[in-house]
Amino acid sequence: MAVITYRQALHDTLRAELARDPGVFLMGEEIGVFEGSYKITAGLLTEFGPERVRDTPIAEEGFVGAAIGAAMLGLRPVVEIMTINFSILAMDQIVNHAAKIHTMFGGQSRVPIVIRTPGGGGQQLAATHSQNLEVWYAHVPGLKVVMPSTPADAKGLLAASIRDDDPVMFIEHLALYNTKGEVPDGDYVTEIGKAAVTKAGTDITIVSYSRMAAVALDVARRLEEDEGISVEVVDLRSLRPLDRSTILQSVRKTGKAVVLEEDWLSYGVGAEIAATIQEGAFDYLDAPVRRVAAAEIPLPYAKPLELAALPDATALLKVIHETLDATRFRG
Amino acid sequence: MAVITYRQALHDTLRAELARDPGVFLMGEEIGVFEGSYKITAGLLTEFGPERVRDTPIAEEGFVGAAIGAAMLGLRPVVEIMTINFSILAMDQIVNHAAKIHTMFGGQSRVPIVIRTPGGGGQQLAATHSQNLEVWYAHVPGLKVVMPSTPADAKGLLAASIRDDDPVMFIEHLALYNTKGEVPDGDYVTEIGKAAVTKAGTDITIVSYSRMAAVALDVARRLEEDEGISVEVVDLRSLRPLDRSTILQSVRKTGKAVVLEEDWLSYGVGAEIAATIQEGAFDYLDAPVRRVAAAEIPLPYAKPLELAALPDATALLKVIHETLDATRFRG
Amino acid sequence: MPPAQQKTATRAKTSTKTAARSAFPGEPVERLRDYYREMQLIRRFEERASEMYQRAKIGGYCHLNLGEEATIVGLMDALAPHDYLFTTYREHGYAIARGIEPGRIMAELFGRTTGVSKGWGGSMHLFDVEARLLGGYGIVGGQIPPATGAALAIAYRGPGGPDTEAVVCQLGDATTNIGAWHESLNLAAIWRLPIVYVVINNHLGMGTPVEKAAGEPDLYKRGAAFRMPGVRVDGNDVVACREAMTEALRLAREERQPSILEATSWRLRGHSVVDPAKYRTKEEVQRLHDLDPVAAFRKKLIDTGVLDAVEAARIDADVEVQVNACVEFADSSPNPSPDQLFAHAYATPVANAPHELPGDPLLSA
Amino acid sequence: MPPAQQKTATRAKTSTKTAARSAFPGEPVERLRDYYREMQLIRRFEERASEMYQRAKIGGYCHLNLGEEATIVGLMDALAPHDYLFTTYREHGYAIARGIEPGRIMAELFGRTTGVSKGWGGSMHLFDVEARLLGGYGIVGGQIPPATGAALAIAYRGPGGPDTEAVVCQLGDATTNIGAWHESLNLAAIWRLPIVYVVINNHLGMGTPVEKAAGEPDLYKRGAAFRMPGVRVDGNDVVACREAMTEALRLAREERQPSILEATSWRLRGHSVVDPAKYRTKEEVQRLHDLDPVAAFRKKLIDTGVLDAVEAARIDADVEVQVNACVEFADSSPNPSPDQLFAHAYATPVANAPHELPGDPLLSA
Ligand SMILES: Cc1ncc(C[n+]2csc(CCOP(=O)(O)OP(=O)(O)O)c2C)c(N)n1
Ligand SMILES: Cc1ncc(C[n+]2csc(CCOP(=O)(O)OP(=O)(O)O)c2C)c(N)n1
Ligand SMILES: [Mg+2]
Ligand SMILES: [Mg+2]
Repeated sequence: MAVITYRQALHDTLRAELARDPGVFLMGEEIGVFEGSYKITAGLLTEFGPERVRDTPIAEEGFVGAAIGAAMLGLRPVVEIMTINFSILAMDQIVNHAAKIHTMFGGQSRVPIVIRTPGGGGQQLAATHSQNLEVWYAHVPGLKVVMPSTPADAKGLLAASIRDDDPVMFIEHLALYNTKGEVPDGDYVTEIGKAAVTKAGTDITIVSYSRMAAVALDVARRLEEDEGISVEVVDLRSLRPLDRSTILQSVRKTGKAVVLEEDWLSYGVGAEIAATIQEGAFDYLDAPVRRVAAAEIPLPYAKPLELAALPDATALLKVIHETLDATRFRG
Repeated sequence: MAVITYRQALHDTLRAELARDPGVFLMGEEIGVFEGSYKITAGLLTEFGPERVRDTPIAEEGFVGAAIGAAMLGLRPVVEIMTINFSILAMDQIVNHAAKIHTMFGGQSRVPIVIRTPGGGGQQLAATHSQNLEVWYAHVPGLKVVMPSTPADAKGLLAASIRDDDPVMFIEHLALYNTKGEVPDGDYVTEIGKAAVTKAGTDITIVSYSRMAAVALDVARRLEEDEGISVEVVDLRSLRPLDRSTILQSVRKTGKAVVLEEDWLSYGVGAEIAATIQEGAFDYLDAPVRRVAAAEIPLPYAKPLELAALPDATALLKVIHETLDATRFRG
Repeated sequence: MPPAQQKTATRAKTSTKTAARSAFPGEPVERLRDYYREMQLIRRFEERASEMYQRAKIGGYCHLNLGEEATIVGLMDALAPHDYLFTTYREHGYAIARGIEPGRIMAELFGRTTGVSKGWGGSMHLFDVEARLLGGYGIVGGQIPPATGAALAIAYRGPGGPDTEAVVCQLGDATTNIGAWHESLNLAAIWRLPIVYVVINNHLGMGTPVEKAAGEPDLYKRGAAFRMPGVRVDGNDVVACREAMTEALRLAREERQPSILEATSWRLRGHSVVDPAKYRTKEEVQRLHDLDPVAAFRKKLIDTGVLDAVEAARIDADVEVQVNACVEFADSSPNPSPDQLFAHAYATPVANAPHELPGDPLLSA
Repeated sequence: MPPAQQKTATRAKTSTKTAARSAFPGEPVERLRDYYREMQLIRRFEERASEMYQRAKIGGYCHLNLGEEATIVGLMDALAPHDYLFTTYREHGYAIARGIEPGRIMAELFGRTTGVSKGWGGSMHLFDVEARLLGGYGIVGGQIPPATGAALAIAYRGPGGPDTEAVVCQLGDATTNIGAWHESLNLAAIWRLPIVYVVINNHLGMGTPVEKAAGEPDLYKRGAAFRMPGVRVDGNDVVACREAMTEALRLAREERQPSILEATSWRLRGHSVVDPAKYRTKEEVQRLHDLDPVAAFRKKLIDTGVLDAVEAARIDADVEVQVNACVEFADSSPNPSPDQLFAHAYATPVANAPHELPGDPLLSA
């Protein structure tokens, strides 16, 4: 086990998959000569050449669609869309084509494509460059949607996504690239469609994913140390398919749940989690499932406004305490 | 009060608004010479001329964006996108531009644009032409999203949307165009952001919107007549903003709720409704909030498969009974 | 080659060859007759489809190739079996011309399990792996990026040459105004991909004429923004269409030079079977009737002695029998059963994949 | 016209006019000095912005106009006050050249309430109603359809003429490969809209050269797909830029003929302030240094006697004072307060509009 960054884990996995399978190739804006906006592909052009590390013009709809066609002929394109905000321009190809082709043609074709793209706010990139749009993709049958929160899952889920024969939205987070963690050596694949209990606990469950899952884990540890509250943390990892049983198992044990998500509250990922819990663990719930999410406003540039709009540890702590108090819980 | 179709109500309102305000104009594919794919704009080209009833090339991103620019200069474009499935191609202009411009520029600009587009399945239009994507738009701050289920609301909400200074997604339903209902004469405006209780009841609440709200109302009446069960029906009408208090008021009274929606279950509109209810009416709920939604699969063409995938009155009845039984309710 | 064609190939008569030779230099009479038979087959298939739609055997949207028969037969005859084809939703004729058993196409329109897409796609979404028809697509412009990507896959696998694969991407005139077209042509140009973009210019979108929608109505010139060559051909001339496509494919295969091929024709009926085309004048309708490419080709073959009236009538009768058989095959084929709803959900099985029906509880076993 | 310019306008000396006249036929020396002052102002503003970014006074993305000063000053001088301007995220210089008080621009970069967008937009999203700068936009190509629509609104309101409004839509070379560009140009062409698409060809996307990204690297020719005329001008020649834009605007105003104007220049630094531009060779960097349009123009003005070294130095000193004032103004301006988070949520108030902060219960009062 080596301790490396989330960025390094992604880079190493791309490199390993390129070496393993000649049908795997990378496509995207500025991933070659420029080495990627966030340097995930640094050095790969030199190592694998322009056919396999292909710089594209700025044409998201065009090159994502091209990757789909290449995948239909049996190649395994791994596309980088610079940020999820730009994936909107490729959405017709992703949703009306990649997600439909296998089913709509009666199973005759497969679309083994991976779309890597980072989301997330908090870097003062303002309203159009800070969005968390994963719930849109999570809603679409035919897609698989994964969002690793640790370097290990970044490696394991990326390998699984590249080897999967369905279109996978592999959603990263700008603020995770420099985070570090232990990563298993060698070939390491994480099953798509399974959530992870990243910390066991008995008093309350926090359900989260991506960067917020890291925040949740941190808060959980603090609560245990400082206040002796035993918090269980569920990291969804996969939004489609959604691992409902792992969530419900945890809440049936703790009887209380809070969702921490970075997207906008209404119709966000947390809505599905809360809806799932109240249906699947109704008789076990001691208090309503609360959601800690972003304020519903296009994210402002100015730092004080951005900070006010985004969820954080403080807001999570507040809601955990309110939830415990609602059940007259004494830690 | 005249009894007219949903189509007629839309047509008459567009005509009235064109006559009322010279700044209002229509744009879209085949809305003029062809009179609209669904004939909502029939006759308007002849009456108002090509400047105000403007046929566009097939370029959703381009002409929706053009409408946004025209709106920034003070005009009030009403854009028709032939079906919501094609709105995906304009999504960058809708979400990254129309929804952001007012807030991102510190309130200096307004985007009074209405985007009319029908969604819905059930006509054997297959996977790419039968989607219900409203939840994507409902998730986006800066937009207003309305979905009338009756001819009266079609009139009242369309007038309100055209006179509103924010971008409004006005989502219609293919299967509603020929439905009839009473429509108030003269100038009639329905407030955006308010749900309607279309039938009062005391035993259980059905929350729905668009075509499914009509199905819900029908089922509610039958249950009352046939089984003496008193069902309250809440028609959301507006998905953003969402009228949570009207939903909660109803459920606090009935203690039970079922959501009927035509979109895919996971991360659909119903998820937010269920999440809202369990948080806002937790102590009043006698049973979990169940959701009746579409099967999570790209919609097949063949009729037997399409029927199996879409929610209907039978599925709703089943879930209502299961919910009542769960609370040992005797009608 | 469709079974339909092989049949007549044997019936050639040398006596007629001379007259034919002058009208159709270098064309074997058998081939000309096969062209006629295939054009007639597409014509009658589409007319029966329209009938079946009226009788509610077919649902959804249904777009016909009426008026495009010569274009389709000519263009498709230039493709090698290993070439890939991507089309729009107006593709029944292309599927027939690619040699797919017409009964399986009609069955798809009927939504039956014996259909080319097993009833999942319907009229707009015909797909067949063996025929390398990689799909009809209903989103305008949607097929263009994937077709371009298929060409990228071919280029990824090796250099060009006379026997290499190529991609043909068919689209309509009004589709040249959408962004995906521009982005795709640019990719094909800078990456030198083996693809031919065939623009079927039937002069209308749904009701919008080309010159009202396109800043450059000479559509074959629109490749100028990418230094991509283009040619225009008379879509009512089956031989000219084949020749033009043959050259475009040669460019794609041997020089990896993508190009635009515009074929002009006239849509004989409405945009889809439900469109009465009220926006057309009586004169226009009459003019179109006179331009009917199938009738014109039939007459020319008889005038030049390639066919005599009896043979022509026999071909028509054979086609009639064949199309009736298609309808019977389709109508007697089974409907997919609801329990198959999730049969094609994912290519790679995955944990927790949803399989609930409307009204099922979450996590139904 | 920016206050910066008026100041020097008074200082003209007739003695220098003759020499200047030969080098800059017909150009009043005052104007040439004003051009230099404004180019220098943009230069120093950008250099200070870069500094402030390093000192964390500015966040997010920050793209500079270094190397594009002559282009911006020349192009913008051709606009009438009633013309509308839409730009990319690389727009500080345009805002300055439109006459917006530079302090308000720096304040926006600092995210302060006194900024042109009240701190909501930042570097990529400058907006000012009075100056008719209708926004900098961060989505590549995103500004093109709205700019086209602004031109549609002008056309909707009345016929063209010498004094009518027009729209200028600025974009980068790499942006000519995106679909929104194609769709918008087509709309402008078929509807004959009063707009000029100015392509700032700085020869690079982020690190990708034009010829690797564009099938037709002569970008001014890409209007061919819409029968739209285009011209290319040397972006380092301030007077040539003004002249070319003046003619393009005349076409737009008087003939309602949209057109493309390509201005070539060289990006002197990285794509944004955080890009070290490793992909550039030492030679390349040196070559760019020699091409610096501000230094070149300064030298030419001195060589031709439009400026003497003392005056030039005085202008530089004035600009230094002005830019320092910008930074002070920005730094001493207030930050927006969090309770203003929903101040600009909707233009028309609406029932049940969300106003919860993270962690608030639903329906917080
Ligand atoms: C993105 C998108 N926009 C609009 C439509 C609706 N539509 C279907 S066909 C069509 C006209 C296409 O005309 P053309 O490209 O000339 O092809 P033709 O139908 O004439 O063969 C339109 C507007 C669609 N299917 N997809
Ligand atoms: C739709 C979209 N795709 C990608 C990006 C990321 N991006 C920002 S600027 C840029 C390069 C643009 O180059 P060019 O158009 O030449 O303008 P320049 O930066 O050179 O002024 C890219 C790829 C974006 N902002 N939007
Ligand atoms: Mg056409
Ligand atoms: Mg550039």
